[in-house]
Amino acid sequence: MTYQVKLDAFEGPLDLLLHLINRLEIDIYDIPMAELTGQYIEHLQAMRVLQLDELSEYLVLAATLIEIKSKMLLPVHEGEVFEDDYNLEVENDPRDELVARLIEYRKYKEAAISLKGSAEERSGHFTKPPEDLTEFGEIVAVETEESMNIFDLIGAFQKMLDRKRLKAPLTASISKTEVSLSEKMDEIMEILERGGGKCAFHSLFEKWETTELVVTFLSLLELMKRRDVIVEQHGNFDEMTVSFRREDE
Amino acid sequence: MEKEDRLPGMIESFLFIVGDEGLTIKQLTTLTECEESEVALAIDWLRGNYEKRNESGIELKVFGGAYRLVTKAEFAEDIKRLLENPAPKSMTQASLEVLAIIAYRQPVTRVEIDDLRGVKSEGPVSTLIAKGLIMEKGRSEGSGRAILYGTTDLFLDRFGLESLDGLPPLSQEEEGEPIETDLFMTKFQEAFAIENDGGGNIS
Amino acid sequence: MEKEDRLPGMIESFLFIVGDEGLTIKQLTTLTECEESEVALAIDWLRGNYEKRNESGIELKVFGGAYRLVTKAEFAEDIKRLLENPAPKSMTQASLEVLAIIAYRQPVTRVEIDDLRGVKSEGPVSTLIAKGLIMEKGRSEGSGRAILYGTTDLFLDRFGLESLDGLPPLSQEEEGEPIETDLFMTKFQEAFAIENDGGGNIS
Repeated sequence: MTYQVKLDAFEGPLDLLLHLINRLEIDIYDIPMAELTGQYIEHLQAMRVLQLDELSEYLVLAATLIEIKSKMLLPVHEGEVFEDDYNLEVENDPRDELVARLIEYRKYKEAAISLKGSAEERSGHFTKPPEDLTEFGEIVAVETEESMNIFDLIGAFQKMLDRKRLKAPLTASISKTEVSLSEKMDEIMEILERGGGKCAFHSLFEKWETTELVVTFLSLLELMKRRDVIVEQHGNFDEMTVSFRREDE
Repeated sequence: MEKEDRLPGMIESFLFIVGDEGLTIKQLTTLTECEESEVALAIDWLRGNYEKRNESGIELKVFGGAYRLVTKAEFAEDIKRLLENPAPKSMTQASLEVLAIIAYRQPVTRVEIDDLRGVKSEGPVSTLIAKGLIMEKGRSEGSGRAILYGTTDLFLDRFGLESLDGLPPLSQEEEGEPIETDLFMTKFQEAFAIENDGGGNIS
Repeated sequence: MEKEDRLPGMIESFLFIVGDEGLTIKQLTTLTECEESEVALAIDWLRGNYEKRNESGIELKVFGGAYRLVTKAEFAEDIKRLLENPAPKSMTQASLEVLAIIAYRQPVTRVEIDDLRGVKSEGPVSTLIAKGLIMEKGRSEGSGRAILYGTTDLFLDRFGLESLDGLPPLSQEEEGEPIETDLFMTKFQEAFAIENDGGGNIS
């Protein structure tokens, strides 16, 4: 049976084994070792693409499977069994340890799926960045216990990046739809028109939004490049003025 | 009496100000200068009120012990549409597995995680640290003094859990096939089918 | 019809998320994909509702054409307590955020920190200096000659680090993708640098 598997879809040998058990509709509590071992090794052969160190982990389990299989093939010689060992012999199925491992692993695999679900649900609830409290007064420097560690630091940083992710695109998407470079250039020309051909440099930058400031500035540079406007400053700290470029210049 | 009347509004204003930081009931008790029981009552009242006003866009939730105001899930799609940014990449299966093991077994060493999964978990562990979801919680008693890992408050927040007690119980093995397993296997096969059709990566 | 019913809640959730920046009616019209008249109606309804619920801690206001959710004036005094409180988590969080930015991005100016966080970081920066965790590490090349901050040896000591190389790496995602605003700021600064070479001071 040829079965195309994308092997990197497996998280490890136990994962592969669980997959096989499911596909072959095997009862996990009564694994036919010969069949499973055969299938497992067949898959390993297709796995040559894997890196060596990854492969080694798969090989370790292959060895375990073969060991279990051979133990099960060994005939139980009645004579060699001590009477009081009888119960032990029954309980000591060579597969027990493997089954226990698989079941334990499967528990966490399921838990991982449920965790993923809760993360998705949580991501549907958005919140807001903390308000800037400076308008309420000076923030008192608070002495905190110095029990913080590097992991608190990482947590704080991650949280901030999240917040940024939430905030930046929001303002960007709004300004993107509202101000393009060419629109802004037209707007600047209009302002100049209204101001009798000139205006103060800073008056163009009264909007507070970063992206809009940038667009305004880039528009201005573009207008200067096209020689539509000129920016002048007389003294070192004088107000700069933007004006139409005169024809005779 | 008058103070009590103001309490829900005061709490609401505090929660609004701190936004995604949230506030614990202890912090709220200090800030409102009220009894913890009064605060708890006011929170319940607020929470109930948000639920009742079903035209409301926000609600009160508690994640990792911190109360916060959040938008209602029903507006998630609208908000995502306006955010326009790709949602942060969802975690890989490997990271989720490691995270699940740490969440349920903490404190736990990397060797134990490796053993449970049957593969090395170095990569996922450092990814989880970088994401602020797990942290060092001391060292084991053994000779190796191996690092013990546990989950962070950020983990609780990110996964919408009130506390670690809020983790769903691990499936109990019963005789006969547990339903969850089927569900899990179905999901896995679906993923697999997609994988086979599309040829893309599952990660 | 159903869309209309959802409109006030949707607007409320939008206004909640944008916080102190607020949204104009034009932006809300675009975002909700509704008619301006519908939006105006929904806003009126929302506003009336906030007024009616006099136990509410927040209300809807218009400043400079932008609608914003704000806390009610009657809680201003209480909110001040948020500034003085011995250990509100948010204050610690702010300091930690700033410290993390400085640790990972040093040397870094306060403007860069503000920009990354989207809020002013004056308070946390001076707290961190007072605690001896960060210090001035020179001045930036730019026109403003802004102070560059870096971490101190005490920082390494407090956080149990041998050297800065001992900082765990942040997840690659973050490193790889430049945040949009950063890109803009870079462009902005480049543009400014050009301007400066040619002309006088911009301030």
